[in-house]
Amino acid sequence: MVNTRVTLCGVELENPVIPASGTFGYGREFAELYDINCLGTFSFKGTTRQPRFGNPTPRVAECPGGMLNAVGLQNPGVEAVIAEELPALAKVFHKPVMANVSGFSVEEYAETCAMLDAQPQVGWLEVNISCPNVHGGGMSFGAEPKLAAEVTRAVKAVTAKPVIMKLSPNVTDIAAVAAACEEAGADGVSLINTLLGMRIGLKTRKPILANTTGGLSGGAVFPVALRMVYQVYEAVRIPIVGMGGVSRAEDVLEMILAGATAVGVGAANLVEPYASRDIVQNLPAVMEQYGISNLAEIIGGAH
Amino acid sequence: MVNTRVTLCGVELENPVIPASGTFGYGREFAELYDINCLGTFSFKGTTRQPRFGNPTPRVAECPGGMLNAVGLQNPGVEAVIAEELPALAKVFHKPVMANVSGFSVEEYAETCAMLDAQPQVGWLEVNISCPNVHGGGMSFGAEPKLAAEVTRAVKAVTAKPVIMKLSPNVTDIAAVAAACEEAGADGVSLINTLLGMRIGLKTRKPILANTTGGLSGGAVFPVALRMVYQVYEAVRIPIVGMGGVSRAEDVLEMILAGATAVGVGAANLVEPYASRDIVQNLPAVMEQYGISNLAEIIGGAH
Amino acid sequence: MKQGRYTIIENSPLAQELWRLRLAGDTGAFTAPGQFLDIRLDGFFLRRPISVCDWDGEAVTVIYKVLGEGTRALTAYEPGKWLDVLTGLGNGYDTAESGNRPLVVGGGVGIPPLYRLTKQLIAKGKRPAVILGFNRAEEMFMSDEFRALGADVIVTTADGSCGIPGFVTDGVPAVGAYSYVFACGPTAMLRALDAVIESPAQYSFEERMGCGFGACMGCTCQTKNGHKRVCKDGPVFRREEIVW
Amino acid sequence: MKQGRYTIIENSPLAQELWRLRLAGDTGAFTAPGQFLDIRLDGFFLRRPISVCDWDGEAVTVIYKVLGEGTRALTAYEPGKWLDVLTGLGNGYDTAESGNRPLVVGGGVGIPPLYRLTKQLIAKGKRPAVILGFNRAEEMFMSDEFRALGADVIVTTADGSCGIPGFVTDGVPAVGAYSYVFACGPTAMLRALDAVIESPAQYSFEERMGCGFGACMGCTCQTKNGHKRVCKDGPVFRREEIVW
Ligand SMILES: Cc1cc2nc3c(=O)[nH]c(=O)nc-3n(C[C@H](O)[C@H](O)[C@H](O)COP(=O)(O)OP(=O)(O)OC[C@H]3O[C@@H](n4cnc5c(N)ncnc54)[C@H](O)[C@@H]3O)c2cc1C
Ligand SMILES: Cc1cc2nc3c(=O)[nH]c(=O)nc-3n(C[C@H](O)[C@H](O)[C@H](O)COP(=O)(O)OP(=O)(O)OC[C@H]3O[C@@H](n4cnc5c(N)ncnc54)[C@H](O)[C@@H]3O)c2cc1C
Ligand SMILES: Cc1cc2nc3c(=O)[nH]c(=O)nc-3n(C[C@H](O)[C@H](O)[C@H](O)COP(=O)(O)O)c2cc1C
Ligand SMILES: Cc1cc2nc3c(=O)[nH]c(=O)nc-3n(C[C@H](O)[C@H](O)[C@H](O)COP(=O)(O)O)c2cc1C
Ligand code: FES
Ligand code: FES
Repeated sequence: MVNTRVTLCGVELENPVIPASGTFGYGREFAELYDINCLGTFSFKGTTRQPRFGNPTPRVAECPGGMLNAVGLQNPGVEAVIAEELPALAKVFHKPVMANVSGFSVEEYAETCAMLDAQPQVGWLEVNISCPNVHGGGMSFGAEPKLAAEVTRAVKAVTAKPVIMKLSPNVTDIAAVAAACEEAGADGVSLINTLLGMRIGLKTRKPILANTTGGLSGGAVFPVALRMVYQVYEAVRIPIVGMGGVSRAEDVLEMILAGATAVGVGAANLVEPYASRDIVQNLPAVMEQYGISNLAEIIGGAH
Repeated sequence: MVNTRVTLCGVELENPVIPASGTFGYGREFAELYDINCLGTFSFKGTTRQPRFGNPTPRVAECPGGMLNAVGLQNPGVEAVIAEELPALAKVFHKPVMANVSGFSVEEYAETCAMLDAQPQVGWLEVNISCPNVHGGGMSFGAEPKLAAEVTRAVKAVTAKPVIMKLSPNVTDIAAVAAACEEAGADGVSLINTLLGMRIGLKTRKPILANTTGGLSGGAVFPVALRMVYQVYEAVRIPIVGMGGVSRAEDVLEMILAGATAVGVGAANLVEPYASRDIVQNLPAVMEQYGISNLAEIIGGAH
Repeated sequence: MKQGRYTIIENSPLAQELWRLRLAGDTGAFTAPGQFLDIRLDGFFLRRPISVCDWDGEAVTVIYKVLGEGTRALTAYEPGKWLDVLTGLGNGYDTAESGNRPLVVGGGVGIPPLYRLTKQLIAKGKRPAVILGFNRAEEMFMSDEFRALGADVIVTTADGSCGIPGFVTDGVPAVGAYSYVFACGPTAMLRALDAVIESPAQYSFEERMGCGFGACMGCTCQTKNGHKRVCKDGPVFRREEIVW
Repeated sequence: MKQGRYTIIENSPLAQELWRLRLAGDTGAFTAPGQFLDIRLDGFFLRRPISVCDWDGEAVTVIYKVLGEGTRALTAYEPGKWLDVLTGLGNGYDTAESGNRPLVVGGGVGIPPLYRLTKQLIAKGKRPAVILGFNRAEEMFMSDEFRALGADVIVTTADGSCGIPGFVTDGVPAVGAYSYVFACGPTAMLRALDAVIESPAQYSFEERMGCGFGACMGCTCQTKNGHKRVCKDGPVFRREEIVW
């Protein structure tokens, strides 16, 4: 029997598999398909202080080996999440959930996080300073170590829960941003969010996405994500949630060897609804195949 | 009859298809396969002042929808290129060729470019300030607008030929680097070079590439490349050579609509030796399919 | 929703660039006409959503147009091959309030889902009138099948090469009185139709989709009842909730 | 080099995780034993290089081991399907100086290309001795085919379950005198062999490849004669030029 347990910022996970924010809603749709308690945990849809419609459609486009999305943080707002989504979730999911938070100002991040801090169901706050699809905010916080640190400090000041900063890959030096977050008190970092990309329709000769650009995710980004996890592992001591293009148990192991403590699964959930469950189920056999008996022991093993 | 002609920095190309540096050697291997005069031109292997062996092997790894390479600028050095490769090329290729140059100091770039400036076969100098696979050089020039401008000025001072600066995608703001190059006198920019990535072998639990990281190219990077071409087009007035993941005539059109004047084809040549020739052959029919009669007219058409 | 393997039992051309695909497998997830399925194709990242034209206990039929690369690739798939498909997606049409003389209006590839709808309306003893709109005679398909169900069928063609010249809206006057409207087609057609009809109605919409089952918010539209996902809360919406 | 479509006429298991693949098509690009071909597989970006085991005017045979995902996927390909293949890659062995008693040494999946080599040596009237090294008896393959060619065959197994216990180097003394060595196998085997043999030799090397035809510099190695591409200048190198 292999051991798939890992400890993420002091909270133990049965396994490292975490459906990534924005690809798992607030859990409802997947709970209709399978018992989502098999997951390590999941990160719920990026939540903001106020409800948001997000961007106009088309919001998705296909790419070789991946997809673009420009959803633009559609969510019902933190109050509705607390009043409706979390109670509904409690009925089907009995583990701490990861709360993904976005904002357009430092104060807004702090306010939303403070409200989620009061929810016993929330195990971690994942603070998204990297969403590339919203204008006048989001992106810039993750592009600058100083701003990233500022958000980190503001959030840490209002919560006792572990704070995981979600970083943007659209930067020259992601390790520097990660280090700034650690220095500012972050308990962990998660990476990568989507790579900024676009597609143009040849019939219309215009960008396919109404938002012009969108975030690339799926298998295409896996090597970039892996490299960033590897680099960040050498720059910080806090745990890393690695993600980007993971679709199989083998990818989970690669991420963990690169330095991830837990592993996010995003776009794969959208095209294979059972992807996260299947990864959880296959993980022990794949570990055995490669002679790994205790997952926690191989974190960062490729360094 | 459609018109595929474009003018790149004052030199007319029969068509916009340019095999990208590092994937077409100095033309020999492909000249054995087909008449390479069908191409717009091609960019030869990144050349340095001194001969280089490059990195240890393994230098390549496979990824979903693409590949990593860490060749590390293996080349015989500019003197051998002038003495052997260019004369051999003259026998099989009767168009101006694009000379791709790399270096480890501003002086070295200038010196190599000055030597190539004296070669009548050379139509353009493509100055690679973005190779991610060499330590202690390359990368840093393309990551900083100031350094990029410095290399541009040094090269412009020693050549009368058009200078095209080849930019790195591994930056927060590629448009700023492009603008700095333009300001410093560049006649064009080409993008993107490879995205830094890595893979880990599960059997060895170590990075697959001897160099640890390598550059991702192939279809996987296409949406990122397209977005960068689109952004740079809005930031500069000099022509753009767009590349990254192009493997079909349709991709060429998308790149041109995004703002490219000419289009590089890289990794596709390696897995489909006839890829560039096939793209050239298919281009007119695909243009007709989308009602495009004159390629030059749709440059930047998606803006 | 169910995920399953479905074996191709037919994949054949029907009209210009239009193909009929029949898939054998579990059809238990379909509960209403107007639902759709979502097909995984080798070498393509996203699934392809296609409305269900009809189904029975063993197989489901869809009709697809060759629009881009995925549907082009699908035409090469041969009987015997299996596909990974999500079935029973979307809400589908609610026929409870159709009245006795429902008007069913379809344009182009919006027509297939209306086949099962019309069949069900007739099975419930209704007398549907059907308007099918095409660009030109060569693109016509399924009008005979609708007639064979026992529906009154009016065809319109934009170039006048068959039936009433013009758009589906030009066919409406020929119907006379109707109790309800069910429609599917391009948004421009639905909007034009909405401007001329005078009964309650349900329209089916298309949108680019990430997941097809409500998880990604890729397909959201604004309605008078708030944000709705075309894939899960739709693709069928009631006339009164639509924000054009 | 030629690129072409090759139809699978056989794809069957031979030994543990070892498959024989026969491809019908133009074999005109092959000029020497030890050359290789490069196969495009659906869903994989890079081609897979495999040495040629034998060929005739109509078809080429290769033997491949299931090592990773690509070769695993290949096992599912059925006769009748065609593959996109580059043929006639690499230099191959030069048999001009073999002498009368060449020694042919192969380890594991290094063995297949030596089959054609041995056949050609025998056709030229030479009397090759062949040493085939395996890990254990269950992994053995092709020794009968080599014997059927008329070669003297010595088998070694690392676990001693068949033939001489040990490595291929442990088989060398049993050969007696030899005029030349041709070898193919893991680099560790070649290096060990190189330490014990006393004649001129040619060794075939493996390297991860980007293109397989000399364009990318992905496979370069250092030799005493400068940088060489394993795919184009190799995969066979002469003993004296190798830098271990
Ligand atoms: C609920 C629903 C029901 C549909 N029913 C039918 C039907 O019964 N028959 C039929 O022929 N078509 C139907 N369509 C449209 C069908 O999904 C598209 O024609 C198809 O996805 C095009 O794929 P492609 O690979 O050929 O095009 P490409 O342009 O190559 O596809 C690229 C991407 O864009 C998406 N896309 C492109 N056009 C559309 C579109 N019009 N709608 C949604 N996504 C699109 C594709 O799914 C893919 O993700 C339906 C769409 C939806 C949303
Ligand atoms: C000149 C040459 C001749 C060869 N001849 C044979 C032969 O006759 N029979 C045989 O079984 N094998 C042979 N090999 C090895 C064969 O190429 C690999 O086993 C195969 O590529 C593995 O592919 P995979 O998808 O199963 O492995 P994966 O590990 O999934 O492949 C990932 C990538 O790494 C490459 N790769 C992995 N292992 C090797 C390797 N050992 N050598 C080169 N590339 C590798 C793959 O080609 C692919 O690009 C030869 C290799 C070379 C270079
Ligand atoms: C449709 C979609 C919506 C997303 N929304 C969010 C979000 O709200 N908050 C967030 O932090 N990340 C969001 N992401 C990013 C993912 O959580 C993940 O970081 C990224 O997709 C890379 O993983 P993948 O390649 O496995 O998809 C979204 C991704 C997708 C595909
Ligand atoms: C094997 C290989 C070697 C490369 N060598 C160089 C080089 O020497 N100089 C350079 O400017 N770019 C080099 N590149 C980058 C390509 O020219 C191109 O910018 C990049 O691969 C993106 O295009 P693609 O996705 O079509 O391959 C190399 C790429 C590959 C795959
Ligand atoms: S397509 Fe994902 S929510 Fe509708
Ligand atoms: S593999 Fe490309 S040069 Fe050898």
